[in-house]
Amino acid sequence: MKLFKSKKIFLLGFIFIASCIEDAPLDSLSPAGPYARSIDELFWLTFWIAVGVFVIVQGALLFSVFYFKERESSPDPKQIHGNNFLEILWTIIPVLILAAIAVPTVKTIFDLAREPEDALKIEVIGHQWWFEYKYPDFGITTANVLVIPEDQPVRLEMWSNDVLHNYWVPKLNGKRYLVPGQTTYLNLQADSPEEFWAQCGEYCGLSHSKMRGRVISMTESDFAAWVANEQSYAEKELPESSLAAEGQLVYLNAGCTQCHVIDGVWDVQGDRIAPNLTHFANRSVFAGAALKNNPENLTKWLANPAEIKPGTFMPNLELTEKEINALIAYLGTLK
Amino acid sequence: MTKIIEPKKQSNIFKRPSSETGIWSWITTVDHKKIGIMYGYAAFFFLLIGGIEALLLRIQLASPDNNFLSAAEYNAMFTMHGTTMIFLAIMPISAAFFNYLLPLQIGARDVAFPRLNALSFWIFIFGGVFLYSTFLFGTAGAPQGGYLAEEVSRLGSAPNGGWFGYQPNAGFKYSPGTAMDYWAIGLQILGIASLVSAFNFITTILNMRTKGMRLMRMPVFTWMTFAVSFLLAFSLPIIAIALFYVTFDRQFGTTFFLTEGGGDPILWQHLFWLFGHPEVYILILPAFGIVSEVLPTFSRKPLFGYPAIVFAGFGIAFIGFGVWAHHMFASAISPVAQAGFGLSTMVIAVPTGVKIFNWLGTIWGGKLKLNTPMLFSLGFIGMFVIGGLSGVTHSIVPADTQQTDTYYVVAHFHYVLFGGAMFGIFSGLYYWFPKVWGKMYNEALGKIHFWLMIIGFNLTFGPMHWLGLQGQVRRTWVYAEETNLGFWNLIVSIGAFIIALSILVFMANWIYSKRKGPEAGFDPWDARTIEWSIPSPTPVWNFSKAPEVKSLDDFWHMKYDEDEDGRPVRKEGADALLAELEEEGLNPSEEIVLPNPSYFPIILASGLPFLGYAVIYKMLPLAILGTLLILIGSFGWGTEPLEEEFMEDLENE
Amino acid sequence: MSDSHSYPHEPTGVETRKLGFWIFLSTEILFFGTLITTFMIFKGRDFPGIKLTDVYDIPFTSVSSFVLLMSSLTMVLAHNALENNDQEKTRVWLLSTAMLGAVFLAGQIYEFTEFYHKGFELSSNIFSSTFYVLTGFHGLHVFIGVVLLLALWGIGQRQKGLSLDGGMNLEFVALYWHFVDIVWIVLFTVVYLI
Amino acid sequence: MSVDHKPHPKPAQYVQIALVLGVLTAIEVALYYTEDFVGVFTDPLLIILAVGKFVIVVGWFMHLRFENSLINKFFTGGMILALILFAIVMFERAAANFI
Ligand code: HEA
Ligand code: HEA
Ligand code: HEC
Ligand code: CUA
Ligand SMILES: [Cu+2]
Repeated sequence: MKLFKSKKIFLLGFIFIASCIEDAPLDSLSPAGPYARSIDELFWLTFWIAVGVFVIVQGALLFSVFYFKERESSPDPKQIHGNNFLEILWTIIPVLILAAIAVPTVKTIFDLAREPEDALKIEVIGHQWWFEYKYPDFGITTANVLVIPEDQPVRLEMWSNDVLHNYWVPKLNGKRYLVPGQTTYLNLQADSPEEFWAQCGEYCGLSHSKMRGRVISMTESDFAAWVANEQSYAEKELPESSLAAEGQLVYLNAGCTQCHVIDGVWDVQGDRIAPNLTHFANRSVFAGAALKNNPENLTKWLANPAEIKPGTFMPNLELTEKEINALIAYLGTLK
Repeated sequence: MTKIIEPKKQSNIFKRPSSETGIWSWITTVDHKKIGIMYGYAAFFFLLIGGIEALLLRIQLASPDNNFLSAAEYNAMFTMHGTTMIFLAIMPISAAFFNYLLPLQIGARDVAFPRLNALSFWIFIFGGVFLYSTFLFGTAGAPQGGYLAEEVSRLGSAPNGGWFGYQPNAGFKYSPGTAMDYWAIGLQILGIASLVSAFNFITTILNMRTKGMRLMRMPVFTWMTFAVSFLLAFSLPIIAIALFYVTFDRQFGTTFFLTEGGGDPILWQHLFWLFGHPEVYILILPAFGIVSEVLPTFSRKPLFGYPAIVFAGFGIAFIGFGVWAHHMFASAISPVAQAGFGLSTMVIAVPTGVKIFNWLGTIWGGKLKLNTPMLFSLGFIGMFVIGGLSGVTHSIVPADTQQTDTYYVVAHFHYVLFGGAMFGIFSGLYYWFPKVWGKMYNEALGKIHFWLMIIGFNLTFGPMHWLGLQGQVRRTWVYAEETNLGFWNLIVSIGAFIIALSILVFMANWIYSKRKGPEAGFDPWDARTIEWSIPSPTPVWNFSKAPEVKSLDDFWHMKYDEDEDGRPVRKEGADALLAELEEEGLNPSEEIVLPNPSYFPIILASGLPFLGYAVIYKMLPLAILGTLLILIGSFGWGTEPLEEEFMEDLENE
Repeated sequence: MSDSHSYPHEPTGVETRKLGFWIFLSTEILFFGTLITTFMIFKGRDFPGIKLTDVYDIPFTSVSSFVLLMSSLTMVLAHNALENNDQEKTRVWLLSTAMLGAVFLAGQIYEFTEFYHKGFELSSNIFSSTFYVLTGFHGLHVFIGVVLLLALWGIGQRQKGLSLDGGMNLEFVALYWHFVDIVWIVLFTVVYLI
Repeated sequence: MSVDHKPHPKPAQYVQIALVLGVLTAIEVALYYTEDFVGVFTDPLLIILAVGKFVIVVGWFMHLRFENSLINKFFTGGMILALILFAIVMFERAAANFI
């Protein structure tokens, strides 16, 4: 919708944006999919009406202040107690304006709530403080980075494991809560392959601000390849006595398996309270997308998770530097 | 001189206190004016505390990934900031206005139940102290099973569940420790205070009006007090029960809002907002009332469409009960509910618009005197409309799902709360300053205050709209560098300090003028309502004789006639009349019976915090102590002779 | 009010204290409304554990409901007696009202202990919690009512006796007592019978 | 003293009213036990009976019938407000998806 974009430029000029506005990854005003777009149009419609009302009211206010300001010559004003016609007028006009906005609003509410046909179903489970994703059709469990096919509607079925969270990918749709004990739904659809930011909206405890996420939309073939890779185990055979193999031993012995799952390693079934690490190395971010996935950050994380995310459920396991390095090497093989 | 009947020595078990000056006179007072002044100072004190908390928030947010506060501290700060501003600053400051002005505006000697009034005040004080004692005694920590890098909280532990304490996050499992209990019980106590004063004000307005003060002759401020009292009376019980549930969940193992035992966290949202939305109108309607007094006075015109403004106020109050779920648009509610509540929310714009346009009608064609109160009232209109319009964009449900929980909402509610309620309150503080102190504030400082504040205010909260739309989420301790939100956040933080500066100017003006300001005279503004027909500062007995009201804006009509053009001309005897009024106001010709001071309100109120501690720490002795204080208070209260009986005794002698 | 007091009073024609008291009662509706709503919401849901219907003793509760209902009668008779300035009768009826209230309370305590022994504890499940909080909140009201009645009865023993004007008089206690009764009328139906 | 508009009933009338209340209660309990007969009508009937008792106590015992209409307005106003608000909450919660 070029038209609306241009109005946004106008707004930018209006607020005198310095050089620093490059791209805000959580910008709710640059929709990249049909759902977000329908919201965007509605917002701008309301916005311009509001601007109109704003101009009228502030105009009348400023005019009165300058024009009717007490001057030496000004006589005492006429004592007017009201005017029925005017009063009815300014009751009716807002009613009409609002009625005009109400129609598209209600329509959009129901459009957004409808389940799209042949949508891909994905389950989103909120944890303090990261999002877990499950693809029931493909048997995939992953975390933090949601991968979706481009140009195809996705239906998120969401609930929470602990407190309220609020799933938000500004460029794809509005927010929806994740509630313990109840399911909520949200549709997403992206126009083209791109990486989007997500963020938990609802205050959910100490590290709410670090409960972020990424959504990656892929072309159909890339998506298929991604699914195939996720469904397989990550590299199982590790070169003997390599750092990575050492890391695997640390992983198995330091207690990580109590909470984490790496499919194919150690025969745990079912869910654990922590992110599934099977294809950890493929994810660009970790720990609720608070950190980029690189050795430096991993070192910090493994050394003391609570330093990065206060309140986190992952303990400081008092790992030595050597163990950490080994673990990082191992985690790096989990493609 | 005056013939106030002093409480005489009584043969009763308890003597009624009789100090007229000094600390005891304040502690035992039942005089609505003294209570009003105490409300005002206490609330302003909390406003400063809440403001300092806000400044801490702003320092933390001034740059991305900042480490000025820890996560725990930040969360405690915004929770306490919101809670303090709403329950301990704006509500009691409105109560200060109600207390001081309501009896004056309806020509009464006091409120209907003076001791109950003192009780409300003391409960409020004890509630506030109880809530803030969490900084000394409270504990808070990571959710059960979670870890903290270090256990430091330099500020002490305060509640950290947000001012709306969403469950289950504010439950014991995810907010362990006692801080959240302080919050729940503290609000409970504060709620009692407001509830009691609501009964008091409703009855006062209905039953204490002076001769001829028909309902449709009451000043708009009185009308708004009336509406607010209804909102309080019908919304507080709901939150009271909801807070009971929270306390039970936290203390006694029930699961009203916890899914584990079949409870329902969304039910808390319903109950909270069933109260919470009427609450926001509780915060704004007093300001509407103040502005409706100030604008006509400084335009030298009557209020445009008085009946419409009154009915619109009640319309807002009434519809305000039916829109609560607009705070839950992104929550687990159905599209039908979304649509219904979206529409009902839009409807509120209509009566509010009626008020705005009628105010504009009032100043239109007037002779505007741009004194500080007027500036604040005009600023109020300008700023409140911005907040109201962003409120309307919230009511567009799909758009709100983008905006909710972002700084766009923060911008909205600071525009209505600060730009609305606070501007209105400042307007009122300047307007009635001469009435309360008999002195005039300093006009130049007042104007500096206004201009600093309106600039600082817009710098602080204007960019928040933009930040919110760019994706800055509320209640976030840090935001990532890559979100590119740093620049505007810095501006916002600078703005906050400009507001702080403006408030310092205000304080300086207040302290200086109260002592050294020029004598104000009793009608400095050539005002319209009867509270200006008595001397300033208001004598203890208010009106030396019950005034008889013949019309709306009675005082104005005593002074002015209209010529054939409809322009006011000062009556011939006006000046003489005024002189006479002042003379008579200072020297009552009748015996005056004033309600007697009492110890018992404060004693009764002091029991409540002990009950609170008893629940938190499960200590029976504290419970007994609290109950005892309450019993002593109510027994003394019940057996204390009332004025009437007292008068009878006197006559019998 | 003394004559020297030039202030006009009560333009509404309703006595000030009475007006205040009725407003208080109006808001009590919201208190109990919230409690009842919670109960109804959870009643419609499935939950694990013991159910209310497993523990009810309808005949017993019916009798105690009847007792409370009749206490409203004795209360109104007390009021009536005082209107006719019959101090003696007033005291008798007051005391009987307090006694009936106490019987109701005793019944409730018995019921709670019974339920408790059947494993229906405050925090057994959401149903037991709502039940205890709702009926307990009502019980607390009854308790306060009984205390007020006894206090009135005590005041009535004094020389001056009781009267219908002045502070916390019989009329308000009566209103309060009837209010507690009507709440129970609703609770009995909503909690036990439906 | 209150300014009453109509005379309050006599003790004998109060006793009659109480009798009616007692009978209504008996019917309620009876309905509970005959639920299988009465079927779907039980609950509505029970509610009607409760409302009836409520109105009788408020109207006669609390003298609302005889009071100034102002009081009446407050009380019924509070009532109606509560009913509407809470009905909405109940329906909304009944429509939620639980897992
Ligand atoms: C003083 C307090 C106050 C006031 C007066 C208002 C007034 C309004 N509020 Fe606001 N609101 C808050 C305080 C207040 N609010 C607070 C504190 C929150 C956040 C709570 C939290 O989450 O912590 C909040 C949040 C909030 C939300 C939830 C946002 C979210 O969390 O997602 C919504 C949604 O609809 C909303 C809407 C409105 C509307 C429609 C009005 C209307 O009353 C505004 C009406 C006024 C006008 C519209 C302007 C004047 C009218 C005209 C000039 C007429 C012509 C106009 C038109 C035709 C449009 N408010
Ligand atoms: C009436 C209510 C009110 C008022 C007046 C204010 C005033 C201010 N608010 Fe407040 N705010 C709320 C109500 C209010 N707020 C609420 C309800 C919330 C939501 C809480 C929640 O999410 O739970 C909130 C949340 C909130 C946030 C969001 C926090 C978050 O979501 O993470 C921010 C952030 O900038 C903020 C900032 C400010 C600022 C800078 C002011 C300034 O205007 C403050 C100005 C005042 C001062 C600066 C005081 C002056 C101090 C001095 C002059 C110093 C004197 C010193 C001595 C005497 C020693 N507020
Ligand atoms: C007591 C539970 C627990 C144990 C033991 C534990 N973790 Fe974790 N781990 C977690 C939780 C919970 C998270 C998610 C934290 C968050 O994002 O807020 C996590 C996150 C991680 C992540 C980031 C995953 C992602 O995609 O975001 C890595 C990597 C990790 N843990 C590695 C380890 C290693 C290696 C060990 C053993 C040395 C270990 N964990 C032991 C609970 C645990
Ligand atoms: Cu999850 Cu905020
Ligand atoms: Cu609201």
